Amino acid sequence: MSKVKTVQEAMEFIQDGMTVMLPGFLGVGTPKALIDAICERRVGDLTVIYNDGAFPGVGIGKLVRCGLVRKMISTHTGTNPELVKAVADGKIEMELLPQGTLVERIRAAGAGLGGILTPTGVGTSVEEGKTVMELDGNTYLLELPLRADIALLYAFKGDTAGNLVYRRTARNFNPIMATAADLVIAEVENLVDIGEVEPEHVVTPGIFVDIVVKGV
Amino acid sequence: MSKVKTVQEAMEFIQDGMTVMLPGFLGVGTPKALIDAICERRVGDLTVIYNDGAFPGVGIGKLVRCGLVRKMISTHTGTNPELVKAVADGKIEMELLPQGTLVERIRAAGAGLGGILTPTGVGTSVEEGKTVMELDGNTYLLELPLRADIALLYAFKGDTAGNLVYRRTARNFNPIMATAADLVIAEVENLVDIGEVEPEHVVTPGIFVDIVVKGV
Amino acid sequence: MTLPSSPKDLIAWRVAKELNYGEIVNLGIGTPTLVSNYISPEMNITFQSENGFVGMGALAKPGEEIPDLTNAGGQWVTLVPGAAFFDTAMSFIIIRGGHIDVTVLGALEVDERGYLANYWIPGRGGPGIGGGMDLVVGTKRVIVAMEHIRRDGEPKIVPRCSLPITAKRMVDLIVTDMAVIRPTTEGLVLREVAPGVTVDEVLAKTSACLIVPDDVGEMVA
Amino acid sequence: MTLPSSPKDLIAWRVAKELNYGEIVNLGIGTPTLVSNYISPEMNITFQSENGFVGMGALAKPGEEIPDLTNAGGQWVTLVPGAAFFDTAMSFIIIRGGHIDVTVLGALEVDERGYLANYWIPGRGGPGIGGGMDLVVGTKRVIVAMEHIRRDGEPKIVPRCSLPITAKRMVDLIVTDMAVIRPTTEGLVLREVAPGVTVDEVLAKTSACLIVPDDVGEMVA
Repeated sequence: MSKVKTVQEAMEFIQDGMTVMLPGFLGVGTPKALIDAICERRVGDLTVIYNDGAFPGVGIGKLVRCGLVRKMISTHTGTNPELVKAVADGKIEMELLPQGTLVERIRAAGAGLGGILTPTGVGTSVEEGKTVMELDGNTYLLELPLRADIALLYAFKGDTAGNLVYRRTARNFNPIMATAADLVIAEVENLVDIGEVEPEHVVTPGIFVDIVVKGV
Repeated sequence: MSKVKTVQEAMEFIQDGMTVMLPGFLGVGTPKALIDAICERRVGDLTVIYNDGAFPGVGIGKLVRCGLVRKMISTHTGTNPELVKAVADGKIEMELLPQGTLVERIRAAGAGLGGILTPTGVGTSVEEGKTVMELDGNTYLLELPLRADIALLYAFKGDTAGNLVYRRTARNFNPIMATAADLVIAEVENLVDIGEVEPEHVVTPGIFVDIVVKGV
Repeated sequence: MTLPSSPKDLIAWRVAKELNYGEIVNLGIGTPTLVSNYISPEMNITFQSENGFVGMGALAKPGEEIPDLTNAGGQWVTLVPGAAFFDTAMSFIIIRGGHIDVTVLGALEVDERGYLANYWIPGRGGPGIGGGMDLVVGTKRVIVAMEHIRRDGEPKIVPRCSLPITAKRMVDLIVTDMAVIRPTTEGLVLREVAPGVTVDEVLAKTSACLIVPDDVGEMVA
Repeated sequence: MTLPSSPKDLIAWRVAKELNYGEIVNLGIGTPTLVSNYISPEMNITFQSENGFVGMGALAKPGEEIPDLTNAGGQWVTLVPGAAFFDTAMSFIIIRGGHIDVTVLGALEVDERGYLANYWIPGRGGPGIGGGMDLVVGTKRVIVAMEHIRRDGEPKIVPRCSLPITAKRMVDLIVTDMAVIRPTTEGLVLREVAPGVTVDEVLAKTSACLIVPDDVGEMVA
């Protein structure tokens, strides 16, 4: 069974107010056609989980510029002055996390774990409101799972069953976010028939992917 | 710099009483030459972390038959009657864990995490002696990191810098165990020059590997 | 079609009817493995194997074994198109993280709470836990596939497990060579009997209390 | 050799001397990135980039950019033989798990405890944490590479950080354009001064208490 749909069809699953996971690192590894479609349809009030602020008008920066983001869960905003300003003006709520904590929280959700203990953030502003645990003389923060309603992935190649491979540093958050959303839509640059991705090279097995769209 | 050594040279790092991680699933994905060398040198009193009992005389079963194992941390022994008997006779101490817990404990050690919360084992014999935590109405066990002195990997192909790729189901515990031992020795079936493993296909980056030996 | 005559095949056949189009399924060692014999390719079922892949096909023919390609029971198997390999960490993200629709596994005992025991016989050592606890905890639907009674004739469906339980989770369905039983919060409900088996015979071979509704059916093709 | 004359290059050059053969190194954005200019290939240093690879080479020449191959600062880079890509989870297994030997990163402030602050200026928003907290917590040796004073002339090496700290970890070394300072449990120890800089000048530009031993050296090639 093919999971391929048009971007238009895929858009019907994205609604106002949803929590959306977007992979990427300064815009690399972020789906383009899907973000464009969200901007066109003006799906708003979104909570977006994304590593950084990318750049003004690029990747997540496009959603910010379109005014569709209500809250961001992120690790870094400094590269996008528009986002920094929106946060300072109180237009976007920001939850700032260490990058390793962000990825482990997402992974915990995808892996069915109740949380993880990390030494990162102990004794810093990240500690606020979190459970601190001492184990064997070391101090850790209990970090809880982070799920989304929907994850929008970007893959260099994918087959019709959703088996995905990524290219170079565009892999980043894609494989982990694929595990932790109720619905997973993958935008693939190169769409191939099932079986045309070598089983040994698949990074995200198709069982995680609900919908495949061809990138533009 | 090449990390390649002979099996004989690698053996000098393995000593009586060490905790040894051995990947494999019923013998698939377990290094052969290294285990043979341990048996020949009769390095004993080992604590072995291995998924299962494999089969009599095969993989970890060879170490069991040679009487070199003092304790096993494992998930399943039933396929190896010699191991079952040794445990029943009190000759080998056994710590039995769920498979998903075993791999996450190893990963936590490799990832610098203080532990993970898993729902697996709650209300069962696995719970004994562990911290039970309630979060949002769900119950979890706190499982602690599991490290080893040494990990002995098996890879289908590896370069002289220790970049490894695995074959089919022989991957199993290899990539995770590579992260969680003080010394990592990889036995590779096919040894190639540095750069001959496609960077996109590397599963275990060479930075985790201290010594590479050619399998026989 | 005529129903399979061997007890194990009957169980496997009946379990197969529970699977829906496109589902991701993990089959335990033994009788559960036989379920795949009763699944047509049109069902588009994907089989996951906890030793590290999805897209498991039939057993490999003797002489056609593919190196390093075995299932969780150590048997040589084949792949279907769309298969993917991964490590144990990813395998248990899939298993514990709720990404498997149905787990079919054997049991030593199931009780009135719907709890199963399948990993340890005290005093007899093995076989061990393996992936079983994670599968029972993490899978959306858990089906127990087992013969109705032990080899010594004693019941396996009991008021309360005497062996250590695998998880505090009510399984979704119990399929045996005598009956189909659905655990509920009210207790175990008898849903179907095997061809030629009466309700009274099931009750006689079951030490657990069974709720017997008016509409108990018979396994039919 | 003559020492680099620009402050940033001097810092990068001096940090480079701290790296040992075969080490795994993460270089932060800005001045730390320049460190790789002073590392010879014979040193066999492996550079990790937290956006997902090891084996980072030089910046890509204009017109020779490789698609989807950027460093953690978003610059186009190249690979060296033996490189490997991975996802963010693996990247932070490497970082937090102690698999990196040396992290070189900038700071807004460092204090007498050896704590650094580098992620947040209250009231000014960004830049944010990124991988910094994990790197400081997880790396074996942390080297702060920064200019000795702020653009407004105020000291960056202070009694106690006024900005939020990045981690409760004493960094291993502070390298500035004026000095090399080693945090210890007794306090900050001045180890070297830059060529043409006196100890008194360093003390004047440092609000933290510095321990000045008899054998303060000068940065030399």
